[in-house]
Amino acid sequence: MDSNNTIGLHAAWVIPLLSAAAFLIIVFSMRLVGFFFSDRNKLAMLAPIVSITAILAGFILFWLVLLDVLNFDGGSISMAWLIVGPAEIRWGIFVDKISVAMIGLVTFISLLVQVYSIGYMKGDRHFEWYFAIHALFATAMLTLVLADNLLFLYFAWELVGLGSYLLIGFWWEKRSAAEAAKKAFITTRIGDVCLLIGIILLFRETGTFNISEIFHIAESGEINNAILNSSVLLIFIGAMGKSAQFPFHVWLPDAMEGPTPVSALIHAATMVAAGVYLVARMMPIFELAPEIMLIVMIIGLITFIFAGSMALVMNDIKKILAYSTISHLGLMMLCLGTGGVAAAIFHLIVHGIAKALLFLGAGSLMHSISNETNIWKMGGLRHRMPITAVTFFIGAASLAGLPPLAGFFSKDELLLSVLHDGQYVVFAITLLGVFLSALYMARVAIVPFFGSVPKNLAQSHESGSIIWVPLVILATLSAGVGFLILPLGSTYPGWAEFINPKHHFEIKPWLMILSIILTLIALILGWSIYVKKLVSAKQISQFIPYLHKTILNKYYIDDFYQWVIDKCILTFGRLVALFDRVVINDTVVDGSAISIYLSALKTRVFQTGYLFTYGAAMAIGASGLTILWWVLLD
Amino acid sequence: MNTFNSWLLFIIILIPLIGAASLIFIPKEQKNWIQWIATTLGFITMVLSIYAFAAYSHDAGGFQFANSWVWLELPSNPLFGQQAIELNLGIDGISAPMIMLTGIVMFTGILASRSIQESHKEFFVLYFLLISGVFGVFASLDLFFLFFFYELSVLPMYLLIGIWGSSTDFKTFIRTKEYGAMKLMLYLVAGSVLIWISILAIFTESGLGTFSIPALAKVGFDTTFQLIVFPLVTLGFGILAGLWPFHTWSPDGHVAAPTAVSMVHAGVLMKLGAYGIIRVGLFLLPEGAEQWAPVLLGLGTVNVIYGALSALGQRDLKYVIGYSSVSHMGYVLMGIATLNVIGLSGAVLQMFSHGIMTALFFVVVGVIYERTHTRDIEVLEGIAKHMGWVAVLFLIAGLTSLGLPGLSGFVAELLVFIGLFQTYPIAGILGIIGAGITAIYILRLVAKVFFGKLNEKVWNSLLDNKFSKQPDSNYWERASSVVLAITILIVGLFPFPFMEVINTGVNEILASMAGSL
Amino acid sequence: MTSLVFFYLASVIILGGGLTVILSSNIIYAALGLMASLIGVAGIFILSFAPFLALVQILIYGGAIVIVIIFALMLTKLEDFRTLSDHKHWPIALIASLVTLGTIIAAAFYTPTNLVSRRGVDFDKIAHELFSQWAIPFEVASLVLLIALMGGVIMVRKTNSRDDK
Amino acid sequence: MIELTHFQILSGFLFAIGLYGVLARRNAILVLMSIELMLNAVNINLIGYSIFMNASESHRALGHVIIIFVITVAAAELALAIAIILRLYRNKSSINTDDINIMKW
Repeated sequence: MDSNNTIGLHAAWVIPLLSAAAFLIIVFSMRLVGFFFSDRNKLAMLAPIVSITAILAGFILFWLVLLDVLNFDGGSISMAWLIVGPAEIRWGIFVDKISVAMIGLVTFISLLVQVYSIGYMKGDRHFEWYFAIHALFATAMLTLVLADNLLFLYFAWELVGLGSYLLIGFWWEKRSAAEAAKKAFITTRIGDVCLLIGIILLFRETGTFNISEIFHIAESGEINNAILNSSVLLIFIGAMGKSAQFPFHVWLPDAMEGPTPVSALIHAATMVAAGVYLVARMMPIFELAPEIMLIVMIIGLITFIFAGSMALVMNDIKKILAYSTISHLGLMMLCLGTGGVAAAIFHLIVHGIAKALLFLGAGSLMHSISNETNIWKMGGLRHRMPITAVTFFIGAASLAGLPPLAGFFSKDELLLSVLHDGQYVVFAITLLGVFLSALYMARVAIVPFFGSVPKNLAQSHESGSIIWVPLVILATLSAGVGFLILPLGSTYPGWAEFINPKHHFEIKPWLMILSIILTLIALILGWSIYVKKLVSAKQISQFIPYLHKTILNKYYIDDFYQWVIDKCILTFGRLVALFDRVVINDTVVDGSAISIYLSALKTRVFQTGYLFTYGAAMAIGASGLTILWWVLLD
Repeated sequence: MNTFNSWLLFIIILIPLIGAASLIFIPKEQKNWIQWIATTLGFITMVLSIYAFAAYSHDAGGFQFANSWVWLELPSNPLFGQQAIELNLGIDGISAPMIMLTGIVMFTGILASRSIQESHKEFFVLYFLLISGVFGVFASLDLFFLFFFYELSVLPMYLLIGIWGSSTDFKTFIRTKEYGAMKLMLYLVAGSVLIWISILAIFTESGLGTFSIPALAKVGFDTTFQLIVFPLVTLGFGILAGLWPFHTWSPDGHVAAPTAVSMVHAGVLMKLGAYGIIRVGLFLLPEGAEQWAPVLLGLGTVNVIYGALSALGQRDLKYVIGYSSVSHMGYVLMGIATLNVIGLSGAVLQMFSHGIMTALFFVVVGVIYERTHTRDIEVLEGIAKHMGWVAVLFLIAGLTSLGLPGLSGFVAELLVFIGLFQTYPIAGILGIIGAGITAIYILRLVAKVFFGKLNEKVWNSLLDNKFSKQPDSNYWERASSVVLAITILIVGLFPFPFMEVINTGVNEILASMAGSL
Repeated sequence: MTSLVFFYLASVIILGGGLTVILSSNIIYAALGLMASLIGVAGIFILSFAPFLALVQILIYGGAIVIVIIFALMLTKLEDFRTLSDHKHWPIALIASLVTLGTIIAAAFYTPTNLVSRRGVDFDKIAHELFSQWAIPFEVASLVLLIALMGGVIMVRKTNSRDDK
Repeated sequence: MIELTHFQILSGFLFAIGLYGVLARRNAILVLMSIELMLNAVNINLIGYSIFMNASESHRALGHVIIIFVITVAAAELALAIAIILRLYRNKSSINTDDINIMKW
């Protein structure tokens, strides 16, 4: 370890370790508790206490790291993990502003989600296990954002995948949950395979996994352009997998099969943030590959519009939120494609807070109405659950981009970044997407809370304090965090400059006004459709029935993948297995054995068993050999 | 301590033999005695083998714990002079982890075979013979004894599978235990014929009149000779390592074999093949290796992809694992074919990692099979509800298999990939894709068999009455699988001490190769 | 010259006996033919200055062996033998034996010519050789006889049905 | 003058006769007799070499010694063979060699 490290840097590597320790403690105590105490439930609270303590300590340490970064600009420390011949693989952390921001987000959201989960998951059969995976998940994500080399990052990246697998499949006794977990792991795994190839390609060219060293070498132009491009593309595909970009988005809506707080965590802070973070972190080499940047932008744009359209027609509240997440992730990617790291990270944070809020709110909603998720079967719940309703509105409005909530600022920043890039077509389409996102946010916020209460929901009531307190905290932040974009005092020159000193805080009044107008139109439209029923939603959907049906069926992409997996890959696998058994095994292997057996059947008739045959053969053979011997001798 | 060290390997080989000999004299009826003796001796051997690894000094390098005993004086002749066949023992950085692997797998195998119903005594006698042979191969520095122990380890397999195995009817085809045993036997004997031919060829060609590997390594054989003999060696040992297309004995053998034998078979025996390729092929015939490496690499790549795809199409749990072994041994072959430090180290670590992982797989599948008498993926569903330990441990093995970081498989495969990318990037990409396919079949299997809703009616009809009280694995099986799981975790998280040792061995082999080229 | 006459005489007896063995349909004649042939061989031994061998030949072959064979004939059903014709593939047997005969005669003419005129071996010499250099084989031969004797007895003794399968 | 060739040709003829008997006769006892003829053919050959070869006496004595062994072994063989035939006769009521083909296939 280097010696000139500040205290913040040392605090940073403790953060993931705390969660890791929590994971181990819970896992081992789970068995011990069962072993020593017949009544496990009495000690069930041990698990959340351990894991929340760890993450809370992490959150406190975050402030230490933040102060440090504000003053000293971060740094890195590492230790050797594996030395093989010329390759030295190190475990190390690297603290800069992006990673600090991410640590803050991850620890904070995890903390709130875990607290919330105490109430939400009470009485579950695997209560302790749930918190253990949470701790593991937090460890992985924190490691990921701190990693200073690509391999270590990949290490954490895969553990994030594992965490999501375990959490999505937490209720594994449900077939759909098991399938969703599998789908999430396999889909992201496809990205991971590409990511690993990209990382190793870069290693082959540079001889190091260290991110900043790779940047140095890449910037000096020592990497072959084609290889640089392909490895950057491969890394981006990895990011697409984790961040659910088109066409890898299919796993995210299915991930709803996990407990709702898990969705909040995955959508807001951990899993999907990883891809955006990776691209932001690797931005220096992305910038060396402008073609790939274009691809990033296009993929982001497609995802943004495409997921937005699906969010607009879904009926399941969690699915709407899921597609909205995909859509916003697309927006972040789009922004990253234009080089706007600061804006993308800022939106990641704002969106994370708001989305956590929305999911926890949705969870609170579902908790009190016996896990109903169809928004059309809800209604008028704002009176029954006022806190949930208000906080939900704040979150939705923030994502819709209503000033002065945080989403307004971040969206503004994103649009600015896109505009700077000079792609006006892209900018126009982005505006369309912004409009869409405001519209579906209006829909998801209005339908459950307005209108008349269905009969079966008459008994619904506000959730307990352990559930609504996190909601309130998140709502407050969601409203307030946007002001971080502005320069605050001397140490903090505004977000853009904080992340990248070359950038400066700027504002374009016409753009602000444009986005406000768009948002307002969308909200009014939503209000008139879903509350005033001026226009029937059904009529609109009948307008182009095929389009509606297509969108409702998720553009048939899920079906297509299912078909590819079931029909193509599995069939191919079965064919190979059949080939192995029939051709290689039965024909070649057993065939050669059988052909020997069959030829033995033919030749065995020479063994008559009669003395005569053997004797004659012997006599003639002996004479023949003697003659042969003479012939050879002469 | 020095005398102890110089006798250590001999003792490690001897203890199983003593075990086999002493079990013969214990009456059949004393099941407890037999089990306890087997467990104790197994434990002692495991401890000694771990000690052999831990005490191997990577600073000193070379062959350690070396000792030799003259076995047969060859008659003096003008060609070779006065020479002798010696029992020449010693381990280097490559065989040390293999010795430890054998120790661990063997001991866990004994723990897992407590449930064997019939002919306890004979089972353990043969098992110990097999183990002694395996230790002997890894510890021999003498081609003659390498072959001798190789045969010793191969032959008991036939009886172990043929007697204690299980036959299965797969509707469209039937695999009897006799078939599996016979096929395995014929394949391995075919392999050993090739090996024996090449050993004799090396012996004669060297003109030294000795079988000692270190002495032969200094010879520097003629290039043409190397080109001819290397494929023989590789094919002979490759059959044992599951080299495509000579792999079919392995899945069928697994399906037929009882748990402990499957563990040793996939965990250790297949490693004998890869080890032989390194020890005889690379060490003695470097030029041949250099020339034939692309072919070996190609076959290894086929192994990886083909094995993974075949595993995807299987319905039987043991077949899935059998083909996954084929696939994973492909990584070993690929790593060997890179002929560079990283790839070769990765291959050796993969041998270790796969040995432990697949042993874990077989313990767990053995438990499932014993409880439910089926291994059909289509029939089993949601069994995690009653088999928590089994599910968790299977998941650990599965995640190791698909290369999850933090588990041993990742480190090994990563090194193989890095090594591959230095020489053959395309093969590297295919290898990584193979790891992706592995994820698909493992996760499908886990989701199907362990997760989902358990149909209690089906479950009750499947479950053997003996286990209705405790369907989950019993303490012995748990102990066995937990030992393996912990080994996986240790190697995955702290590979440094392992790599130090492996690296010494690999560096020496590569240095000797570079020296002779 | 007289010796040659005697040789031809012995040859005629030997071959005539032999032909009787293989051609006669009456098995008793065959046995007598065998006996004649064996005694003829004893004559050959005498012509070769080996009276000891001739004695042994008459005692063992002419006496014991032929008698044993005749005993065997009497212990089995004699009627069978008369009806038992030759093998239907006898031409092949003829060809095989003619080929062998040809080979042997050809070999006879290939014999190295380093020969001397006929002379016997001293009887003392044989005894000395037999009991010095060939003592161990001699003892082994006695063992062989013993084992053959025991084997013969075991094989023909009356057995109970258990191992009579 | 008797020469080695005489012995060899006599031996050859006797051997051929014996061989024909072994092959052509179906009666097991006749087969046995034919074998005795073949053995005697060998003995004739041996004694011929013993008396005509240009070698030391101890070498030539070898021929005699071997004849003694041959006679011994012939006796032993005969004893066993007769036992086998009797046994066969008792089990199969036949001494026809064509009935004895259990070694087939």
